[in-house]
Amino acid sequence: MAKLIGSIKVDIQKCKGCDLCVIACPLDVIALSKDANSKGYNFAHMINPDACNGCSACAEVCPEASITVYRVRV
Amino acid sequence: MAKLIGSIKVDIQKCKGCDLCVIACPLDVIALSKDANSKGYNFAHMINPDACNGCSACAEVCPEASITVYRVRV
Amino acid sequence: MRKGSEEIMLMKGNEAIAHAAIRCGCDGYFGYPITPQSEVMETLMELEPWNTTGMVVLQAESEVASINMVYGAAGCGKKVMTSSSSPGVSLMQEGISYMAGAELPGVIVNVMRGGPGLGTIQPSQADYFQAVKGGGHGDYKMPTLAPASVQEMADLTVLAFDLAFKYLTPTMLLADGIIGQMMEKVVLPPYQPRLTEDEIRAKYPWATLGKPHGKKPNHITSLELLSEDMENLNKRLQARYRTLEKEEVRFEEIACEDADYVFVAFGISARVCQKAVEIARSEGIKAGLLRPITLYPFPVEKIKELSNRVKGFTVIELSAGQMVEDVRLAVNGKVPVEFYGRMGGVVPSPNEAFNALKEKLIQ
Amino acid sequence: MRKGSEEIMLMKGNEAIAHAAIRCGCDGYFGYPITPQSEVMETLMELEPWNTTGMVVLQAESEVASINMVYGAAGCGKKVMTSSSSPGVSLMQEGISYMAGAELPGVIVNVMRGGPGLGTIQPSQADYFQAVKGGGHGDYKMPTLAPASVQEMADLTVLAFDLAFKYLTPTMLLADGIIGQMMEKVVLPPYQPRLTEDEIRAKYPWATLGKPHGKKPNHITSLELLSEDMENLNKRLQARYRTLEKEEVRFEEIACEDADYVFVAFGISARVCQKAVEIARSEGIKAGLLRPITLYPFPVEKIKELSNRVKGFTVIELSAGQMVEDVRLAVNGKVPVEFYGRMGGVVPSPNEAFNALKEKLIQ
Amino acid sequence: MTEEIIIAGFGGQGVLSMGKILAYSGLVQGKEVSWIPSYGPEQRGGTSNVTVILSDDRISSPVLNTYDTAITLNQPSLDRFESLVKPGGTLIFDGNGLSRMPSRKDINIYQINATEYSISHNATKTMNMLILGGLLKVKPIIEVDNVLSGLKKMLPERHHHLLPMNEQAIKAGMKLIQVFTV
Amino acid sequence: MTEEIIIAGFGGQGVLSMGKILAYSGLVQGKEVSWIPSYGPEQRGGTSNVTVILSDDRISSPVLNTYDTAITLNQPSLDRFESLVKPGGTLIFDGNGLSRMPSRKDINIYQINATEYSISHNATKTMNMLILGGLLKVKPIIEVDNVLSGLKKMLPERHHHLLPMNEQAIKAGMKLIQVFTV
Amino acid sequence: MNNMNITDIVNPANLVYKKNSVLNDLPMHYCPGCSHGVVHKLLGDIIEELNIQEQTIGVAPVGCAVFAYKYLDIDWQQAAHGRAPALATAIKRLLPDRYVFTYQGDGDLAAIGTAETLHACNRGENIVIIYINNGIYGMTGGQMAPTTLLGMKSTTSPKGRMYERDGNPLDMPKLLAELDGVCYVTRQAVHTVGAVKKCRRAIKKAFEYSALNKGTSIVEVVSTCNSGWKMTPDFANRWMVENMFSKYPLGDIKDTIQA
Amino acid sequence: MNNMNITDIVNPANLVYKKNSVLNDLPMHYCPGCSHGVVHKLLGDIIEELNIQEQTIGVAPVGCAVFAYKYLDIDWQQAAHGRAPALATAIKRLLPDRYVFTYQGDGDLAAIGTAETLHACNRGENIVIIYINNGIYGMTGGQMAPTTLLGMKSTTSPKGRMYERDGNPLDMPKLLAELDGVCYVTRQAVHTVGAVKKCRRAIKKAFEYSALNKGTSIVEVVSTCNSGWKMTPDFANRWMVENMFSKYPLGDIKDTIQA
Ligand SMILES: Cc1ncc(C[n+]2csc(CCOP(=O)(O)OP(=O)(O)O)c2C)c(N)n1
Ligand SMILES: Cc1ncc(C[n+]2csc(CCOP(=O)(O)OP(=O)(O)O)c2C)c(N)n1
Ligand code: SF4
Ligand code: SF4
Ligand code: SF4
Ligand code: SF4
Ligand code: SF4
Ligand code: SF4
Ligand SMILES: [Mg+2]
Ligand SMILES: [Mg+2]
Repeated sequence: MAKLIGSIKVDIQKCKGCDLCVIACPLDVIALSKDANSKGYNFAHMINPDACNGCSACAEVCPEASITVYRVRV
Repeated sequence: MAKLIGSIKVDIQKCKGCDLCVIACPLDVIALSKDANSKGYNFAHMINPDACNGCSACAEVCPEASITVYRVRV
Repeated sequence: MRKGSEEIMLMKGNEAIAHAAIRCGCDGYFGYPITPQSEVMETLMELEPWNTTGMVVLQAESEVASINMVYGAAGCGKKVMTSSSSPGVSLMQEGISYMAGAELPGVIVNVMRGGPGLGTIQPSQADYFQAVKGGGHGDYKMPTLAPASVQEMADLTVLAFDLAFKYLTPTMLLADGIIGQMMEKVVLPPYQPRLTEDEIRAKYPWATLGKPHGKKPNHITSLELLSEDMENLNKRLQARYRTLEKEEVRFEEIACEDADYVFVAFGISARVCQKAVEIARSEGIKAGLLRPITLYPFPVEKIKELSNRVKGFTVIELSAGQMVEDVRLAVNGKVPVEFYGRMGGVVPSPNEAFNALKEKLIQ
Repeated sequence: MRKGSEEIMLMKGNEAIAHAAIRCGCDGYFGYPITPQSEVMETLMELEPWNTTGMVVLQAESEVASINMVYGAAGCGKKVMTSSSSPGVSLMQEGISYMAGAELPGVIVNVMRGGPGLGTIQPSQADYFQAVKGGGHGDYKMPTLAPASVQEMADLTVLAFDLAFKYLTPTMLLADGIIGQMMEKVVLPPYQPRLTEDEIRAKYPWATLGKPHGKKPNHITSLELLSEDMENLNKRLQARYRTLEKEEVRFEEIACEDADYVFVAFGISARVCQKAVEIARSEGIKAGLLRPITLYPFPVEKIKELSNRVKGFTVIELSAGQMVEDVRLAVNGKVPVEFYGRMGGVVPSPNEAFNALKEKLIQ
Repeated sequence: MTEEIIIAGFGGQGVLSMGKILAYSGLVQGKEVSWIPSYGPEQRGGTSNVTVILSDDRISSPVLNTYDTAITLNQPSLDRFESLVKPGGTLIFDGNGLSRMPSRKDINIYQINATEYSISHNATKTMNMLILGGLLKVKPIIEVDNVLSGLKKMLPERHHHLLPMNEQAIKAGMKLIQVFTV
Repeated sequence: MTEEIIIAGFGGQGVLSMGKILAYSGLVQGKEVSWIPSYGPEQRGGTSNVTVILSDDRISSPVLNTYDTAITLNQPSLDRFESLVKPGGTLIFDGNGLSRMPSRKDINIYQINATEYSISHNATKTMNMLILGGLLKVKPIIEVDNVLSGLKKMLPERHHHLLPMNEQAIKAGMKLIQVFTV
Repeated sequence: MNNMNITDIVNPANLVYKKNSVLNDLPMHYCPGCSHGVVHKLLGDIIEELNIQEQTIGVAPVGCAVFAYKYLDIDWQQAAHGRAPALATAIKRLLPDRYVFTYQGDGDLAAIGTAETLHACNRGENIVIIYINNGIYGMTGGQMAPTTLLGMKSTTSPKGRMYERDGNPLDMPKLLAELDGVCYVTRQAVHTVGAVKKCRRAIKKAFEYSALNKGTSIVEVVSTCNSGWKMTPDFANRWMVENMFSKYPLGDIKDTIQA
Repeated sequence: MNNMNITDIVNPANLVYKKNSVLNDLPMHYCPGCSHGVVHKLLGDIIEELNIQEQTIGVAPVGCAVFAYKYLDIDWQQAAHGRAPALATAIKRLLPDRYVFTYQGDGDLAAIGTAETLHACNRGENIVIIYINNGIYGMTGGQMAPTTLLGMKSTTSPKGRMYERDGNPLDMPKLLAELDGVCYVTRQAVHTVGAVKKCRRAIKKAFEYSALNKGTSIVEVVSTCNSGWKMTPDFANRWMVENMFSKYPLGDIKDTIQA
């Protein structure tokens, strides 16, 4: 069976750490980082990159359009 | 059989000769006079006073409230 | 300015505005009825310019809507106008301030009536302050033209558009009920075609017509987050006002060369004073009349100059005294400046004006 | 004025207005949010005066609605107010003119921000002309009070109501963003009970509370069909304005007794100038400050008097120069009147004010 | 030459259009003209008036306090304007329904019973032309031909067939007008 | 004595309330006080600052161009206000996330790593009290008791149980602050 | 023939209809046959009948009825164009036991006053709104109103209202009836005796409801403006029946109290 | 585990979601998690998809979205508070082949701009109205809006909106749907992936319809204002689902084109 594997790229300077992508991700790929960006926001990053299937849920709900999603069928 | 007989009094200075009472009267009691009041209006008056039954239709529709109606049952 | 057929017509001042607007290539009119100027829109609706020049004429739901429609259309580089009378113009003050802040051209006609409040529909000049000092909020100035005849209702409509676009500013035609309602002879301005979109893009590159490919988008706005930026916008505006004050002052002098006493009056009051000058001269008093055509920019230099050679000024207005302050500021104490006015819609007679001169200034 | 508990509190200028209104027996507030004054309504909603004094507080759908609610309530002899900031106050101009024409008391607070247009929310004083010359149509004047501290935000709110009812006129509290937003110490005015209906009927027999049996009805209106009648209304108003000008001028003089040079400034600018006076004195320049508290009526006589003994005036405003015209009108050419201003929300520093004095006037 | 005229009457009496015809006629005759109506709600049911100035020179003030000629078509108008005629000037009044007649001795007064005439001749539409005729009779400021051209200018094409009727009315008015002696 | 202070940082860092506590404390201590916030949308996500003046005399201008003391809680604030400290004045900064350190030599500079401390001690709510403690250590303009009374005045009754915690934070801040040498 | 002569009949004892005492004797400035007069009369009737002359405060519009305050012997305020509901809101809030009503034209209520009207209704102010819909701006000389019918001529639609330019006629009461704050909306007319009587009852109900503090009551009166329409009063009435009533059908639109 | 590493995947060839090109790179000034950002993104998506970037003119409101013009790379005008529909009316009348849309908050559209909105819709202006209903005045710090729910707290209703004082929340799109001039009214949200996708389709439809000259299209987006509501973005979303949707149910309200 073909499997979808994905990955996201977060523009961490634009991210405001709103947590909405974290909640939207069905596979718990994302979390907010302990580090802050130059605006003081704890940005989103993948904590579980291997689980990502590139479904784009996180990107769809991101208010800052700061997530780019990639996906390959393997 | 009891009969209703009526009469109206027109305040000819307030009357503006709009003709609405003339049209409203079911018994063709009223007409506009050839004479004009001090504002230049041809005021309403009874031309057929005996026909009036005091139904008040004329008074109800008069925009100037210039008609008073009297009625007796005889 | 006058070309083409020089047909002399007879019409109301309000009608002349409508005709002149169509002829000078106006793109749109947005307005709401109010006496004594409803004939402006009525004439436009009668003339149906959408069938000829393509001009849009729309009755808005209010004066607030009208002025904001003018804002929107002006933002597209279009030549647009509205007209109203005093209470309606008060409702436009926010919009006018926005236009000033966004540097948008547009013509606002105020055919003034007696105030304050609902007042009367009779003629007045008591919105002078509102027009020239700033009825809306913030530091802005608005070129303000004061027609004194039906001919000028037409001519100054054209000029108002020219100034509006030259200085990117809302511009006011400040008339009064009489000039709006009276009929006089008029030769209408020649037809000018409306600008094409390409012409607009070329002349007014700031216009929002849709952003061309690869170019930066245009933004019509009066907002700045940082006060420093907002101050810069204000400095730009103030610089423009200084140019206006230098270049665009217009007035008419009548019998001022040898005058000992000068009336200062605009609009219908100037017409009244013109007769008062005749009366004065017939009584051997050397009177003259200075009639500001631009109320802003005000003929400050002219008055300064006159104040060096006349014995005094009499200002006649249909108000409690508004323009007289600008006369006093210009005269700066050199000679007496007296005032006579009637209020609430009453128009003084030429005799009254003459008496004011005689009693307040000469005796 | 101060009685009762003299508790010293710390609060924002906007909050002080709300507290003062409740305490002086205000019957109603109608307003629409806008920065930098939203705390006025917010504080009222927090304080819930309807549970204590019975005061009504209502958020309206717009500033146009607010001012017309004020009109309606004022017509019933009630002590009512609204507050807004520059763009919102522009929208009230028709309503204010109506109140003036209908001779209705009421308080309008304008916590000015930088214009024109949407501008900035930073402090400004560029609505001076709008307030004192007449932003609305027609010949009216509006008592205009300029608080320069949080304490005055409270005190002048009370005074504004007093003037409004004494002269039957809309009255403006003209503050700026800083005075509205800053916290300072304040002693709030003592509680005054709201008037009962019987008291209103006795004091304000014109109020529309329902026509008592056998009496003539009351009409609140600004309409007159005949210009002669409208002129009479205007004459009545003008007479009242002359009284105001005679009786109600208020100002503060700081170090003017021996001054060679006098700053004229109001509101936050006056606070800045006060420090500039200190700087000047420390450099051996005899500077003083005249701070108009009433912008209308303007302290004309005081300035005339000063102009006989000082070498010049420097006017500092958060605008392109508005009050300076009134200073010039009062000085009438006797000594130089110089101006320095910042625009669009920028506040000059004491040093800038001092330099303006030194460079423009003294050198 | 300058002629300053006020015409006043009830709203419905065609006062404004009478003034307009006069103004258009003046235009045709090459004069400077000005026409100022009383405007506004007082027209509604109330009285209405119009000031017309015809002049060979540029008209300075279109606003006047006294008139060379006053034409009054009802009592309130007569009461208001009789006193505003310049000494030596002219007053023309319609006698219909008057309870008080004019009384000045220093002006020329003419009566024209145009209302009565036009009702009895079933020609109320041309009543104002009657009066105009009367005016031109006693004050021939405009040539009748120019009045007709003026009327033509003013009326939409579709009403031009009415012109002969109006010419007749002018002529009738010239006959109808009478000197009135106080 | 007059002390003119600016406090600046991100919107969420409690800058305004720190200023408020200072102002209330001044009130308790019988001083004249003024407190001016930066207000408006720049607060949203952006930086925010507050000017506090404490004085024994009537305060003339509450608007200042230079300050006796600046407290900066992030890079933009440090960049903006370092230069506005009067020569000989005081700068207190939180070192969290800074890429450029203060560099003036004519003022007294102190570092207080309140952000770091409060995160590691799970006490972000009292971070501003830490800094206040630091300020009072190097500039004892207000007595600590008066700060606590000021806080009490400012807080609604239901929050008064938090006072001891705040007192502790002040004391911790007094220890945390360090001289910073350029 | 009867055996009484007129002077016998014209006798206080036989009086069956007379002008109510709330309507003043001043002649009204309206054009002959204008519906405003009839509605004024009905308001006077109701105020007299409910005996609330001393508790009633009217708010007059800008429009032909601007002088309404001269004709009904009660306290009145004259509002800026379109703002009557804002005035009435404040009056009623400050004097909750008074009867407060606005009297507005279609230009006043449905054009410039849209926001004030809608929001007073949405807040459920306990006031009465009398809405005279004559499909035109009467006062200013017959310009198009939001209510002007398609094809109907006015001075600003000399060839008739056009959908493409001007949109469809606006039925505000129908919209307002959707608001929870509104308890009673009815559409009436005054062109016949029957209509006048119904309209009187509707106005009475509206005043009675407004005392119940259940929200706003709106009585629309579809009216004629014979001057603006350039018709005789009688013809205007007939034109109204034939043309206005299909767009503005008479009858109750909402009644949450009775229902 | 798969046998690709991240750098293999993160490769233009594998791109499935990226920011559209109409949305600028400028960071937006909105609070973290604010719905405005999502709607801006969707507008950019649609303008890109329909390839109308050069024909589109936006009108920004006064409200938190006042700076919308900084974020979408098209021509924009910034309107006075509430007046965006008046601007859009004039723009569209003068440039009938352009796509003109307003972007308005609930204070802007449903309070101060009531009249301009209602009349633009009644005239059937061929524009799109994007209506962000977050039940509060975000920009000015969280005051009550006409749309604020009963009991909902705001800085001007600190104990919650009260029916007696403030009336019921106002559902403008429902009212506007009654007008003949309006062809499409829909209510959407952007709190979940599904909602975002639906909302994108609705906005696309509205733009497409506006080119048909069949009247006004309105897309309401029921939104959160986590700052004004004083909630985290996630909690605000959940609160919205539980509380806002019953008063403002999602879905199409009117569609005269499809129907
Ligand atoms: C702010 C303002 N705008 C316009 C006017 C002019 N005006 C007076 S009445 C009116 C409309 C009247 O129409 P309507 O409300 O339908 O009343 P009607 O006269 O038909 O009874 C207008 C536009 C005004 N007085 N004030
Ligand atoms: C005439 C005017 N009144 C008031 C304001 C202040 N103001 C700015 S935005 C706003 C309301 C914003 O609320 P909303 O429209 O719901 O937009 P949001 O910020 O919630 O997106 C107000 C009242 C203004 N700028 N102009
Ligand atoms: S949704 Fe976007 S802004 Fe929010 S945390 Fe995720 S990446 Fe950051
Ligand atoms: S693309 Fe899907 S699976 Fe991957 S992080 Fe985003 S939401 Fe999670
Ligand atoms: S009372 Fe009846 S019958 Fe008599 S005149 Fe009037 S309508 Fe006619
Ligand atoms: S209805 Fe009244 S005003 Fe009209 S004609 Fe009859 S009496 Fe006269
Ligand atoms: S213009 Fe129309 S509404 Fe006004 S009074 Fe005349 S008929 Fe009535
Ligand atoms: S205040 Fe509310 S609407 Fe405004 S940006 Fe923040 S969350 Fe969004
Ligand atoms: Mg009407
Ligand atoms: Mg909102």
